[in-house]
Amino acid sequence: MNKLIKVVTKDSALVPFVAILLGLLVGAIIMLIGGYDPILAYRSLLETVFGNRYDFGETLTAITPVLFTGLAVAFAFRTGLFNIGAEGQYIMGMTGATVIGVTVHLPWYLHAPLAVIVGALVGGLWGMIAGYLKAARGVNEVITTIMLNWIALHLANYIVRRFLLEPGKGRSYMVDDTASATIDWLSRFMDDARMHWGTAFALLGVIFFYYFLWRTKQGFELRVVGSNPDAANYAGISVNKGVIKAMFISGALAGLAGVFQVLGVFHNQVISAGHTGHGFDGIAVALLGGNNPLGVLLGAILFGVLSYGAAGMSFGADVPPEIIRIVIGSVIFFVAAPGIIRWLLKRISGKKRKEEAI
Amino acid sequence: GAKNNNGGGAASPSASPSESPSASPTASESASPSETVDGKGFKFAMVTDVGGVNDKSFNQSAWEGLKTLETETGASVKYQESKEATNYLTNLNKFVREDYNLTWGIGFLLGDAVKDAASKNPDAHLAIIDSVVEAPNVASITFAENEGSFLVGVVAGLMTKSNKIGFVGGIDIPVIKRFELGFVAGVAAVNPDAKVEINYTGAFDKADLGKAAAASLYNAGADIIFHAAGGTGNGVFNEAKERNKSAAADKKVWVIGVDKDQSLEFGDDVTLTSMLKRVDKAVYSVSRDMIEGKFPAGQVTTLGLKDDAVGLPETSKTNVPQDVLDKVEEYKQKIVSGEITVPTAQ
Amino acid sequence: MDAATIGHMLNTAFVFSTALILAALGGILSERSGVVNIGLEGLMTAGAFAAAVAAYKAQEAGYGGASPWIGVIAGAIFGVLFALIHAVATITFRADQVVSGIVINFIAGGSTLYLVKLLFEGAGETTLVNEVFHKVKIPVLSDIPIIGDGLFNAYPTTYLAIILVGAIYYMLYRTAFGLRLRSVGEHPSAADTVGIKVLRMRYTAVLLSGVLAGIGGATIAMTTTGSFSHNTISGQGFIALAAVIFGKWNPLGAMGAALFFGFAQSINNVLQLFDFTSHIPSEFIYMLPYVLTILVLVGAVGRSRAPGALGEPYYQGKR
Amino acid sequence: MEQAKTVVEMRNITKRFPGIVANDSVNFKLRKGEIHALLGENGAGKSTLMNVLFGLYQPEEGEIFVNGQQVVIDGPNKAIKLGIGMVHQHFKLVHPFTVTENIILGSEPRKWMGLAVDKKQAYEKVNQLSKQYGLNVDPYAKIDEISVGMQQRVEILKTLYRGADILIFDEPTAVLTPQEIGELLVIMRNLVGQGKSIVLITHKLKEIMAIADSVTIVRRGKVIDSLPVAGTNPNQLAEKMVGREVSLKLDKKVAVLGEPILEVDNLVVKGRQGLNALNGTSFVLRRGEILGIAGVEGNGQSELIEALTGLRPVSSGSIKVAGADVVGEKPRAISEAGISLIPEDRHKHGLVLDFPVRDNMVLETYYQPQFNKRGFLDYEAIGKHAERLVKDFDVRTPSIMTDARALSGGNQQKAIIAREVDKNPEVLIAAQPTRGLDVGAIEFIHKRLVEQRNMGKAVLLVSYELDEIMQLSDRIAVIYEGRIVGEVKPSETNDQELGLMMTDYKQKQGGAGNEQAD
Ligand SMILES: Nc1ncnc2c1ncn2[C@@H]1O[C@H](COP(=O)(O)OP(=O)(O)OP(=O)(O)O)[C@@H](O)[C@H]1O
Ligand SMILES: Nc1ncnc2c1ncn2[C@@H]1O[C@H](COP(=O)(O)OP(=O)(O)OP(=O)(O)O)[C@@H](O)[C@H]1O
Ligand SMILES: [Mg+2]
Ligand SMILES: [Mg+2]
Repeated sequence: MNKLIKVVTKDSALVPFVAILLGLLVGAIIMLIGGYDPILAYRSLLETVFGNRYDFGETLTAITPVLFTGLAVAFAFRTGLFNIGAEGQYIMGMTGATVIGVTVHLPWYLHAPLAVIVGALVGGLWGMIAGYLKAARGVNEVITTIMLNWIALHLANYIVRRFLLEPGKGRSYMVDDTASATIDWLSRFMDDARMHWGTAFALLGVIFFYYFLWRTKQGFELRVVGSNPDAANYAGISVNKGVIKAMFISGALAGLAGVFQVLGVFHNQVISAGHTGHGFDGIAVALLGGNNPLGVLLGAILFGVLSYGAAGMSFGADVPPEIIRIVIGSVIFFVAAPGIIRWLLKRISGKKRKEEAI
Repeated sequence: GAKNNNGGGAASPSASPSESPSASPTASESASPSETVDGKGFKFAMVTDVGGVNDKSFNQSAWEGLKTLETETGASVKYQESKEATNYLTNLNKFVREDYNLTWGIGFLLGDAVKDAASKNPDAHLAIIDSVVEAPNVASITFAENEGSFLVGVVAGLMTKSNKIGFVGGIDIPVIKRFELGFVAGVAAVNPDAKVEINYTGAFDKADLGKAAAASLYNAGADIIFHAAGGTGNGVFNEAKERNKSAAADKKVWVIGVDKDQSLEFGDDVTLTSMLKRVDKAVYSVSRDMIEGKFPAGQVTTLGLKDDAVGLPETSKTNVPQDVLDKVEEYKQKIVSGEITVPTAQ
Repeated sequence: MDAATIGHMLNTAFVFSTALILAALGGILSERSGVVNIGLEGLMTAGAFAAAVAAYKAQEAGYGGASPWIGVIAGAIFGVLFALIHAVATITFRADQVVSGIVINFIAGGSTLYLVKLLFEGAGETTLVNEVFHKVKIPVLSDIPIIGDGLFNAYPTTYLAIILVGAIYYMLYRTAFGLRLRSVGEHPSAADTVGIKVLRMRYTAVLLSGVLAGIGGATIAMTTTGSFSHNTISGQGFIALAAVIFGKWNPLGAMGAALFFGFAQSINNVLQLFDFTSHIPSEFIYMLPYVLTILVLVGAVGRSRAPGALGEPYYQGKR
Repeated sequence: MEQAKTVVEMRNITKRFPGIVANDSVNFKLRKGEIHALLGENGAGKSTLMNVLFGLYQPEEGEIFVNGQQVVIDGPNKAIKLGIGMVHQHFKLVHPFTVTENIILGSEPRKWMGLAVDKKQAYEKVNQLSKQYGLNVDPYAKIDEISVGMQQRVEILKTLYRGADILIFDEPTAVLTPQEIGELLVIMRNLVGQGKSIVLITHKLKEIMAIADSVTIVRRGKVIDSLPVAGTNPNQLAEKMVGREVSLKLDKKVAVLGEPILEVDNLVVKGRQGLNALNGTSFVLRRGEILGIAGVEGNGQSELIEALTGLRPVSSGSIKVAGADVVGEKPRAISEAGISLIPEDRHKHGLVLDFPVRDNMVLETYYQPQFNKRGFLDYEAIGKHAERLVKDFDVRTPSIMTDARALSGGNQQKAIIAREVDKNPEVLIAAQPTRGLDVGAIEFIHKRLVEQRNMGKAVLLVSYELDEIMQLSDRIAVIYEGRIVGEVKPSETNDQELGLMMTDYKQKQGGAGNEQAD
């Protein structure tokens, strides 16, 4: 993973920029092959996102969950853990918030915070299972988090169906208004877009990520554990505790994504047939951002803009929105393999340097 | 705050469980207008759930309804696919904000989104399939799947040789429960000795689970399976086909399809009949009502046997003997007249 | 539970497991050579897509029973194409292997659906193929109680998968090629100093993983779905990856893990047939395979040891 | 050595790495049947030159002649074909493989039309070679299970199996015990006796004097001199190598002993395999002394270090630091009780290579008040601290923000020593503190250890190098199979006696279970 961390920091800021351009270029070429007009498509995409207040607000709402899950995955990466389970932690966080939102009745200043805290805790605990199994039993977290994603899906469905179901609807009761995390004045300002506090919390998450890992003792410990667990042991830092702690924090971040989808966007939880994909998208966002908090923020913005804009692209230019996944994939690819970009740049500029190319 | 519904992203359920790919009876055949209406200048739109407009299921069916409307009346029509649950509301709003005359939300997953769009835009008109939205500017269309399922239950009850019948459901949610309860009641009405084994796979999109579920049901002695499981049902068909390849004639197994005439897709060597659900017809006729100024705003329309919105396809006669079809017709009359009340899910 | 039921569960387990086994074998080859392959999901997607399209075209062109085989070959080819991206990125350009794998998943998911829409006039799913694989009974053996139905009444692809497990096991542990492949994944510079072409070896392994995972995806299209849509492959690649690790990077172990998983899945359906299970919420039955997998992992002693150089790009002079 | 034929000649070899000329127009000649030593500081370019000869690096300039023919060695394959074999500084062995598998890798005997590896033939061949050269390895053993010395023999066998006549040994003795070194020297003579020619890279002047025929000295990528060993001496060599006078003899004041600070009593500790690695180890360490633990690798040294620092659970017995029992305490508590450790493996245990030097300097103290401000790490204070250590301990690094990975081995080691010494411990445990370092670096580190002792601290030196033990220790405890089997003063013993105690203590009078101190 070390290489990954350096990708963004080591190479010039040019690389991500060129990567985005190249990714868009790949998308354009594929559109041309399919007989679509890439210029029209990208213009529709941008118009959709920046065209009016409503869509811009909704784009922010689309960025929020992947920013959370991106931070979650990146946080675990920093501690040397590959958390494929953000999806399950997202679902569990969502469920925790729904349970509180539906079954508990409190004034707003208690209700919403309680729902947020419980959701984050439940997500964190769900992540901690994988951390504990790794620490105590040496079970590879990649497997356990994959399995826990499925378990979370079915467990959440059970909880919704058994305890929270609104008759006749395939979903829970609506959460109480007191648990809502919407920002009504901002929504009105944004022409009824679903603005909620989650976006602000996600930004706080970025700051937390940075301060916690680089400025606190515990963060220092987690980074040592992630970078060299043997040295951590020798330095008197408990690797096992670090693993569990990191998975808890990672899970809580992913859980918050789910929390705010319920409290800020949907206000209920459906019996779900499959995964939403926000957790998996978080992996992509983390990688796009080189596991740097700022990078993750930029990655989430890019991801959110492209995903939300994709709808407009198919609306305005009839381009299948799947193309956007190819574009995002290509961008990550070029970010991760800066060698390709340098190689390409060299080809283009025609200069041949004597040193080893890559 | 804004209300919406958060179904699964890449893999969310369609309320309507079939995704059988094939050319089903086109809307123009069945939903043909009695008199011509001029719809020029009218704009209609629909927003799909995450299944997409070519899901070969109810989204597609709805789109066919709109396209027929376009041909018949000259109205302009458009659709927007939803990639994930958060898009439901934004997509609906896209049309509402462009002053479309009527915007459809297809599928129960869009219920909350339609409600939200309607309350924020009281001048707009919206309609929803498979869900009830209480708003003065929304028309809600639901289907009495239990009635149609009752009839295919009658077929199954009369035609089973083993007295064991299977039901494969997607997820245990109210819509699917209606299929199950109607079907079980239909079987019981004509064949109290027959036992219906229920198997919910927990997914609408996992053909492998459907296949495995069908395999265990057939292995346990069932000879007919009714599926209400969307793409999962493809696995049920594949398992049946496979068994029939090698089985003796008297050991043949059957599948009862759902939503559309699935014999057109999977062939009539395995498809006994199907439980049709005419979303195209509903979309067409309500949209047409709008042009004619008869839009059922604020009303809930439940389409059942009496409207021919659910039931068996014509092709059933290939495999279902006439005496059975007569029985089906008999029960249909009883249900329409109210003599029999088919249980439904709550 | 009677013998027939158990035999039947075994049979179902194999249906589930076949694709997992094939993809896991691919994962093993790639990772044994030192290249993490988290892109199995994408490679399977590519394989399933290609198989559904090719078999459909073959069926249209009148190839009849050969169509599914043509599908499998197409699946292998497409798997290789996507694996090539992974190989170029990780081996030549030393991109992070995890990132590249995720990219493969992204691009495979997006581009196959895009192609489906182009090829099938906007449809989200390929047209159903009627010429798919059918189970083949092996005479005599299939009459053995329990295992007869369980093992010897299976799809040709299942037999293929089992044969490949044996073949790859043999290749890894008995042939010079296998020795070299493993050495490249354990200690590439050691391999380099005895004249083994590390990069070429890794390319071979990664491309082979594309072949195998592609075939794995193809088997799903050619046995269970008969078509390809966005959810034909939904998570199987990750389960296969889990089987690689669970099986300790050993073909036999991975096959065991895949079968275990398939078996846990088939218990699902059998359980629903009993009356006592009606009291158990169905969701708990759905969870069973995943819970069992974790429990077995927790119970299994010893951490699995990944190949020594897994995830590390190699270049000469690296220390 | 009479005028033997030249088997390798390297002319004007230049090899550059980004920012450095590792070999600057180097000329090198190897004659048949000789052992030719290559000497130089860390980073002088020795390994690079030999890697060029072995085809791992391509030189920018220069020519290579093998047996009089000009050749281009574009890869190890080509080198092997030319009869060149290399035993690398860091062994190139695949650990989960067996000895035989490692040896045959890349040129496997086949059967069944090339389909399968002919293991039987392989084992026989390995056995036969092993006998012929007196190497005595078990062809069936896994690399994981054999000692470092054995691993090296496997490396030698690998070259012989490929028919090498020209053998390159890169720092072969850095990792060996004195016994193993002795055996290796015998093996090398044996090889030369059978017509092989050998290049030997080493920092140990004693070995050069003992076995080499000629020596070539490199400094900063350039050849300083090439001369027959017969006409030189260690001091002269050291001076040529470093470019200044080096004192090979450490001057130490007489130890001023204080009260006991570390008391280890009857310690029993389980090893990795679950067997007892320490079997009732007892010793006492006083302030103001350096106690050297001598022993053959694998006799419980690692476990002793781990037990003392809280990294390994203790089955029974006691460890007292300044009178307080620390058994069962966490590593951090023990560190705070005054024990510091310079670990054996600097890359694995000592440093976080991807962290800047600055952060590595506070790896064990980051949580202490002086490095924190209002709950956050105070990077200003940490930076100042790191700058001071870098300066005091002459750690050569471009800046404190440079990643530890980029430092040379010697400077990495200096950084660790700076960190541990600065903790001002009561007891400093130094495990193999100079492994692989050149004489200049060794001199520096040794001085620092003695300085600690002179300040009244206690130093526990664990080393497999007898020279280091003899030179530094005030007292030597010999460890054998998890027990201290004897204690001697360096002035009252010699290599032979120590060597005997280390291998078979029973021949030494009354040493068993010795508990008395001093
Ligand atoms: N792969 C490499 N990439 C960049 N620079 C290198 C590389 N290998 C060696 N160098 C540089 O070349 C110089 C010579 O290194 P080399 O390993 O040959 O030294 P050495 O004489 O073998 O040292 P030591 O005694 O520590 O083994 C080093 O100072 C280092 O800066
Ligand atoms: N891959 C590399 N790229 C660039 N510089 C390198 C690389 N590897 C080593 N160096 C440089 O090599 C120099 C030290 O080389 P080297 O590792 O030979 O030291 P050493 O004393 O031999 O260490 P060791 O004890 O680990 O053998 C340092 O200046 C370092 O910057
Ligand atoms: Mg060297
Ligand atoms: Mg060195």
